[in-house]
Amino acid sequence: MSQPALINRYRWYELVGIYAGIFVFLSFILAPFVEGFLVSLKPLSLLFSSPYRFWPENGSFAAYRTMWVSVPGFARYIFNSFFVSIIVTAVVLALVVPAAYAFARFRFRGSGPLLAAFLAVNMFSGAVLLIPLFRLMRSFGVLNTYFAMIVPGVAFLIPSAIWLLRTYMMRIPRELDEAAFVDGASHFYTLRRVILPIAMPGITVVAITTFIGSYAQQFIFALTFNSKTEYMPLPVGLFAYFGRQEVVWNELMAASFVGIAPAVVVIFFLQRYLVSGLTAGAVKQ
Amino acid sequence: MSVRRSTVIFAWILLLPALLYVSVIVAYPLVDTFILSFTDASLKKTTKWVGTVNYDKIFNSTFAEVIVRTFVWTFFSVSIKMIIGTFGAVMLNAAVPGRALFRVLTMPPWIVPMAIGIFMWGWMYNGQFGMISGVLQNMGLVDGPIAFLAHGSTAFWATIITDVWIGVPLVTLYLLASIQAIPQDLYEAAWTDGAGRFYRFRRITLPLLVPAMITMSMLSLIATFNSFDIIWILTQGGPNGDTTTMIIDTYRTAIGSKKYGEGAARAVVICIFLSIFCLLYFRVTHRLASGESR
Amino acid sequence: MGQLNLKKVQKFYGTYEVLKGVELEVRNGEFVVFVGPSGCGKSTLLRMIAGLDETTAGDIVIDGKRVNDLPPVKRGIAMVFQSYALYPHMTVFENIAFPLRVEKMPEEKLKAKVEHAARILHLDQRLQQKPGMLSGGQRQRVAIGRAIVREPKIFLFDEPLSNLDAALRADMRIELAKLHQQLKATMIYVTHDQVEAMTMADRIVVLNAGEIAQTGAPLELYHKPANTFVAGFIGNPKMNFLPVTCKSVSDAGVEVEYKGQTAIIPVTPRSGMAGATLTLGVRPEHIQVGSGDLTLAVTPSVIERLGAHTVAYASLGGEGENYCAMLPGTAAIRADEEVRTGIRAADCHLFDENGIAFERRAEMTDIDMALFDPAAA
Amino acid sequence: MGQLNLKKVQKFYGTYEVLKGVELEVRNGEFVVFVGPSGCGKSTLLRMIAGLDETTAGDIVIDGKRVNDLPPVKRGIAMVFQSYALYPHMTVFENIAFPLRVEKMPEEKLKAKVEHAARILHLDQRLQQKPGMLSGGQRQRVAIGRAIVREPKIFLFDEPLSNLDAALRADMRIELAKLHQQLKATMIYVTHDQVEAMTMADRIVVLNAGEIAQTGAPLELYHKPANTFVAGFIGNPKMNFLPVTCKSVSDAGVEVEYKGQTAIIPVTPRSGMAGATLTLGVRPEHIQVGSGDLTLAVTPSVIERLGAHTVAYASLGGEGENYCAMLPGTAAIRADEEVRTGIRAADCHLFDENGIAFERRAEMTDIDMALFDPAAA
Amino acid sequence: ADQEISWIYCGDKIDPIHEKYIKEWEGKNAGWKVVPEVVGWAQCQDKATTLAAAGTPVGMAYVGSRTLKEFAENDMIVPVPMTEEEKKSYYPNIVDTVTFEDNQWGVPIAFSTKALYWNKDLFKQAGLDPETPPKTWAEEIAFAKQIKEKTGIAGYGLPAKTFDNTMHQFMHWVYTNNGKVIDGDKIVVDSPEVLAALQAYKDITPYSVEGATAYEQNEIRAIFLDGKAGMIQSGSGAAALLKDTKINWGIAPLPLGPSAKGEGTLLITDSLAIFKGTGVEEKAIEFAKFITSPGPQGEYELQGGAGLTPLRPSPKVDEFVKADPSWKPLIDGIGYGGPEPLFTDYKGFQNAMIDMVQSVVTGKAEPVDALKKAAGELEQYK
Ligand SMILES: Nc1ncnc2c1ncn2[C@@H]1O[C@H](COP(=O)(O)OP(=O)(O)OP(=O)(O)O)[C@@H](O)[C@H]1O
Ligand SMILES: Nc1ncnc2c1ncn2[C@@H]1O[C@H](COP(=O)(O)OP(=O)(O)OP(=O)(O)O)[C@@H](O)[C@H]1O
Ligand SMILES: [Mg+2]
Ligand SMILES: [Mg+2]
Repeated sequence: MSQPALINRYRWYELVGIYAGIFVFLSFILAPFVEGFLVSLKPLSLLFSSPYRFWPENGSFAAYRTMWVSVPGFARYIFNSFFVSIIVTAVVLALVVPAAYAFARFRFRGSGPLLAAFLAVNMFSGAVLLIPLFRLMRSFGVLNTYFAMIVPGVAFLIPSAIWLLRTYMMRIPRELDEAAFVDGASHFYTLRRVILPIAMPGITVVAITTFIGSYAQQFIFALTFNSKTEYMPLPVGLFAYFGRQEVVWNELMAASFVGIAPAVVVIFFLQRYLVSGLTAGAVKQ
Repeated sequence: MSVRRSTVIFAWILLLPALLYVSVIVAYPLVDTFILSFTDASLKKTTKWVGTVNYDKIFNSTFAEVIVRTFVWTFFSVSIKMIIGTFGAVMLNAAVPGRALFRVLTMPPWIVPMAIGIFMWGWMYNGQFGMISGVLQNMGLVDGPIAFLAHGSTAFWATIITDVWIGVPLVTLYLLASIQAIPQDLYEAAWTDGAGRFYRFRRITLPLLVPAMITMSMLSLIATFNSFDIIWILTQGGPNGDTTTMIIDTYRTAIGSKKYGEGAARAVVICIFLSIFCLLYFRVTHRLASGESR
Repeated sequence: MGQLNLKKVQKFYGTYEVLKGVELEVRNGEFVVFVGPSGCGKSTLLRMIAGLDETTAGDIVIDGKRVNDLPPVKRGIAMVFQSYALYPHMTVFENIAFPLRVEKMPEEKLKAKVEHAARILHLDQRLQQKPGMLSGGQRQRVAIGRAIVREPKIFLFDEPLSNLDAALRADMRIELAKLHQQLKATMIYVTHDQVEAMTMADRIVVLNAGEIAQTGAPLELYHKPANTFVAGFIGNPKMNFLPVTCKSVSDAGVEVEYKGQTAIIPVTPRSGMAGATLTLGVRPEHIQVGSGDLTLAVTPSVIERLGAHTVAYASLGGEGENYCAMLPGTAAIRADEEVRTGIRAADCHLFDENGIAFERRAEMTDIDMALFDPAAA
Repeated sequence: MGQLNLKKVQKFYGTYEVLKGVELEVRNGEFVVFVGPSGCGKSTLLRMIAGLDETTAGDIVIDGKRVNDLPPVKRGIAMVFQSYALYPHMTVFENIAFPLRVEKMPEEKLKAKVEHAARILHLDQRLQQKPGMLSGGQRQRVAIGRAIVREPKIFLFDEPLSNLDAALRADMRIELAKLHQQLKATMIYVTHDQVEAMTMADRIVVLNAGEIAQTGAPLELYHKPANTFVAGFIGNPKMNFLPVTCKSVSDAGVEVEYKGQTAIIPVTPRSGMAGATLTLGVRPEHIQVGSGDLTLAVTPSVIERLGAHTVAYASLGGEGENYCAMLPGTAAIRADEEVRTGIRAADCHLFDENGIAFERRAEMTDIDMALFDPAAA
Repeated sequence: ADQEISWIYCGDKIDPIHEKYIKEWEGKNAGWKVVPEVVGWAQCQDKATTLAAAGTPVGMAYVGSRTLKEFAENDMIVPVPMTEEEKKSYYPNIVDTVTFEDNQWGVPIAFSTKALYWNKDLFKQAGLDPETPPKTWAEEIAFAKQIKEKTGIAGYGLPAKTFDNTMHQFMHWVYTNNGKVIDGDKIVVDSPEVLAALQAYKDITPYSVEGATAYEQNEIRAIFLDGKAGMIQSGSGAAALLKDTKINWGIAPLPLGPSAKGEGTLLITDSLAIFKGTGVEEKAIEFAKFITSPGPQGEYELQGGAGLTPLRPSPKVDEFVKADPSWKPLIDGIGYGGPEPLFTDYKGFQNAMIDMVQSVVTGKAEPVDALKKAAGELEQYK
């Protein structure tokens, strides 16, 4: 690596300032996780003890072991989350890629309002629509299947995915489409052979955000539309650690950390893509 | 003509799957909700058309308070998100060793199931056993425990901060990406003219970030306005209703008290408010974006 | 065949008329260049011919068939974009093969065609590379390769060389000219580079604000511009314009007066001109040091010495008119030192009040008339 | 004062040596242009002078003070970027005022300065507009305005005109030249445009692969290039190079043989050259139709008629060597018809096996030596 | 195929005892299957309601008895009449918790009562007799004050979070002062008895754990377990947990208010509700009665630690209490206990009560005004 350019060379006090700033920022971001992690290390009986001690006495990783015992289905919940999220992501991409392309490239009557209408979907929260949705799911006959989570999950992830991908696709030079058009390629051929491969970084970003949205945040639909324990996703599964009398906090926290670990690993490897893909500049030839 | 028409047809073909999907899964329930808002739907088997009664009920005295509170809550949450997000984006943009790791460390609040994140904050806010109160006590800054969720004012801010925490990663990442899209030569030019780091930030980064901030704050506005889980899990709208926002109130009415008709009317009101907001926002965005292309 | 007819072609963007009824006939095999100032509608016209933009009114006819409603591929045209529009994710081979893949040409035949095109364009060694690894000139050639394999009747080029640096541009210019000779296809080429227009065109079409200002062979435009617009646009540095008064008209030409001096400009005269204010045009390269039919003493403010020639810029009187002379080699003149410059009447152009040129006569014999014949050029 | 000294300046990117010990002295008030092929290190050198890139080794000295470790503003330089780097969100006024705002100049004084600069650059009417609404040339002037107000000792320009179209470029060139006369500041200017370099520079620095190939006044480089690289690089079209054999060496010059013809080239001879293979260089504009000291019969394959002159391209023998002649006006030659061309020995350049030029003698009297004095140009 | 009775079962997993008896019942009723769906406590009731509201009711669900009226009035559940004999088998007042318009609408399956726990160490530290728990509110408040002032540690743990339990806790106070919220169809909350309870809340707040409105009962219990509160009112679960701590504790009946006629407590039951329209109502009732019959129920509720109070008196219970005297106050209170008030919109009722309590606890309103306001609001929920 070459040295940073002069303009990016920091004086010692600037470095201190930056690291201090990052420290403050990350403290805010991570403090709850530290708290959660400490909770996961404490034996249940010592969880509620004052005065506050940062480092737990008798801390142990026991909860990480016992969590598998007290909620035997937990591995299954992680799998379900992965499975549902992957399908949701695939379906969202299949629907959103063409739609985003249409919004990015073609001007036709009603395209503006339609885009706004897509965005408006997010203005109603899923909770409010629960009952009509339930009736709908029932009439489709998908209650108590994976589809009970997939079908509504997809719908509420479509708007932001369209928005993101459209922004990305608008940066692909229009001449690429035109060149293909001149060469006699059909619209569909152009989309498949030209646009899709070039938009791949943008599609990746959308895939990641959709996946996370689905992995971590799908709770209410799973809870209401699915009654089968074996299909429950992670967020619902975590509530299995809530007893009538006691929340098994240490195991709950341990399970949360275990549950998000796969997604964190995915993010870790894709983070570079995420940052650059969000506003990646014009396609370089 | 034919070329043009085939293009338009193709555009519609591309849109159709997503459009159909969303209309069936979302638009249908939406319309259902809208119709419901004019009925007295509840657990009762029969529903009656009641005209605008549900809407009349909304605008009683306490709901006005809820509306104001919702706006204040949303305003502070979105603004703080933007401020912290901008701060984080700027810090993470600095070319210092370890920044790749720092960027990854920004993301957990986004990845963790929301309820879990909120539980962790619940722990933090706990007066007896929580980190904040504990650390403050250990440092001798306060005498006794402080239960942050117990008092109207602190609970109000506590819920805001949790909402900020959940929203900040995406804002930070988006703004970070936008900062990186600002041409380097602008900074070099400013530096050549003697502008220091902070001056460059204030006069170049910040103004050029405005369009991205507007986009992000609008998306964040919609999410925040509808932010439900955080308040519900932390305070259920209490104490004394000091954290009851429109969505909490709607949920209480619709799901809690099973007054589906009234709840639907409230949902429609929320949507109308948001639409007005977004329209205004689009206006502002448009004005700010014009005349600034390079 | 690649014969193109534009009949009263019009284009509106909303209420803004970009093209105002363009009439043009392009022969098969001809190399036509569109030039004109930025925003005059060159690209728009080209894109309409290609079928990328819709034609508001008028007909576009290719080989006798109205093609207004046909998609580009059915018109038998191929287009090379200013940005090249190469597909960044495909190899050179795949980029060139793209139109053939669209036609679902059998693999073997496709391969032969692509390789043939690559040979013509000296891209044989690059076929497996991606466009990102190529230099500007190579990319340019890939874009042309993609156009060639289709064997279109008409090639359209929109400022294909404007992204290249000067040296490459010169090379590519020559290569394109050779290609034209080789393929013998009709080519329509948009540029705002004078040299490109002059060197490559069989015929230049000068567009001005959506209208054709003049059509003709390069040297015809150079020697016989139809109006002040074309006169000023073709040639670099720009033609000098002097305001003169018409003294009299005779068979020899038009006698004009400029600051007391008179000269007879050998142009076909028109009656009723006496006393009118006309515009005298003279190209910088036709001004000599010393005296001529008209002699102007000027004080150059800036002298540019380019080695091969020297360009002097001066201001004529208080009118703010600029005067520019291009002298061969390293002329012995200096800035801020007065110099006498002479203009031969035979080199002059004369324009009426509306900027319409008088037909030049005298110098016709100077020029090898055969050169006007594009086929011989 | 704006005196600049580069002492053995080196730059590495990783292990790749971009600049290989550049030595240069720039006088106060001088207008120095860096030229060279793409990637030779021009921008890098400029950015090092500015302080934007770090200097790996060697010293950058401004007015006697080593500035390697100073930030740009303390070096007393101002830079105009190729992309202009205007702040899109600020008005023209604020863009120009930016450096003064940084210094916290009192509002009144600032306003006066900005308005003064705007007047010089004819931007008075545009002060309240944003850069997005300006044309290329206007943007360029805003960028210069921002540099002017600082009253730097040294101006640095990195290809400032390369984004403009030809006509604008010509205008801006002249404006910049005037500005230099007005401000009398040191200016260092990077370009790859020949014309810009020749017309604006007091002195041209030709860079080749990180090394200075030659430094000198424009016409000095044109007439007396130090090596084949500079000879080929300066001048457009490029100089023709012919392989010749040295027959003998005399006081009159070096006698060379090319395809049976011999000619004595008036250069300062060196001993021990007889029998060596040398390179004869002749510029296209120095080739005439007819015969000369050397006469070559060639068949041009391409003829470019530019109006003011005609360029003919031919190939010499099987070696693939290209031969190019630039003839004045509308020369009566045709493609594929043989023509005899003559070269005067006095116009020729001669280079040894290593490409180093023999000092030319004969034509020195031709050129007004005063022209070499940059102050007079 | 087998006919199914779906059962929304609250919790993290099915209790093994229930599992066992489901098997047993299925064995006896060939062709029938009980299909429990485990749903976390926080969501299980809403889920049953949502399903019913959407038109696909479950066969049977575990619900708080307070919701039965709402369900019944909306014709969502079927009555589950009890024979006199069945009624008699329960402790007194328990049947009232599921009775409305002279019919039973659910089968009680879980029951809880509360008693007062006190921390003897803290009492000692504060100079109080560690063996003497308060018997009246006045004492309770005085003790709390003394503890707070002498030790700096909260004398009482008052939970007042926005949570159903806040209403429950307050109802304990109402019932230990002979108060009532609703009498038949009449809102009688605006009474001196209830006002006294509210005033007592106001009086004890300064000596309670800081930030009462941040805690619900489990959190307050955790604070007590940590030795940071002198007294709390809690169910049987606390006793089980206290055994694992070093705290010296005692359990006593809830202190009484000035108008008390005897010991009192709020009787909270959860019931199995049988939803209408499933076609298996008959069989579901049969199963519900079976699973809550003395045998299975006795086994289920006496596991200890689950926080349940026995529903029926039995020799086994007596034995149990003998073995662990800490159960006595929990069972003794039943006699004067009262049911959760039944409201058509019990959530509305609950929210009004919570609001009332919170506004007093946070000092936003005087008890009189808060009570008036609540009384007015309650009218619309009955
Ligand atoms: N989509 C459009 N909507 C409205 N006006 C347009 C559109 N496209 C082009 N124009 C206008 O039409 C005119 C002609 O544009 P065109 O691109 O053809 O110019 P040009 O001659 O190619 O110029 P240049 O040399 O700069 O490429 C311009 O004034 C332009 O502003
Ligand atoms: N940051 C960098 N890291 C590595 N190599 C670099 C870097 N910047 C420039 N170079 C290399 O240094 C050499 C000189 O680059 P420079 O930009 O100075 O060329 P230039 O003469 O300005 O060319 P041009 O005329 O194309 O602008 C090039 O070969 C380039 O690839
Ligand atoms: Mg164009
Ligand atoms: Mg450069």
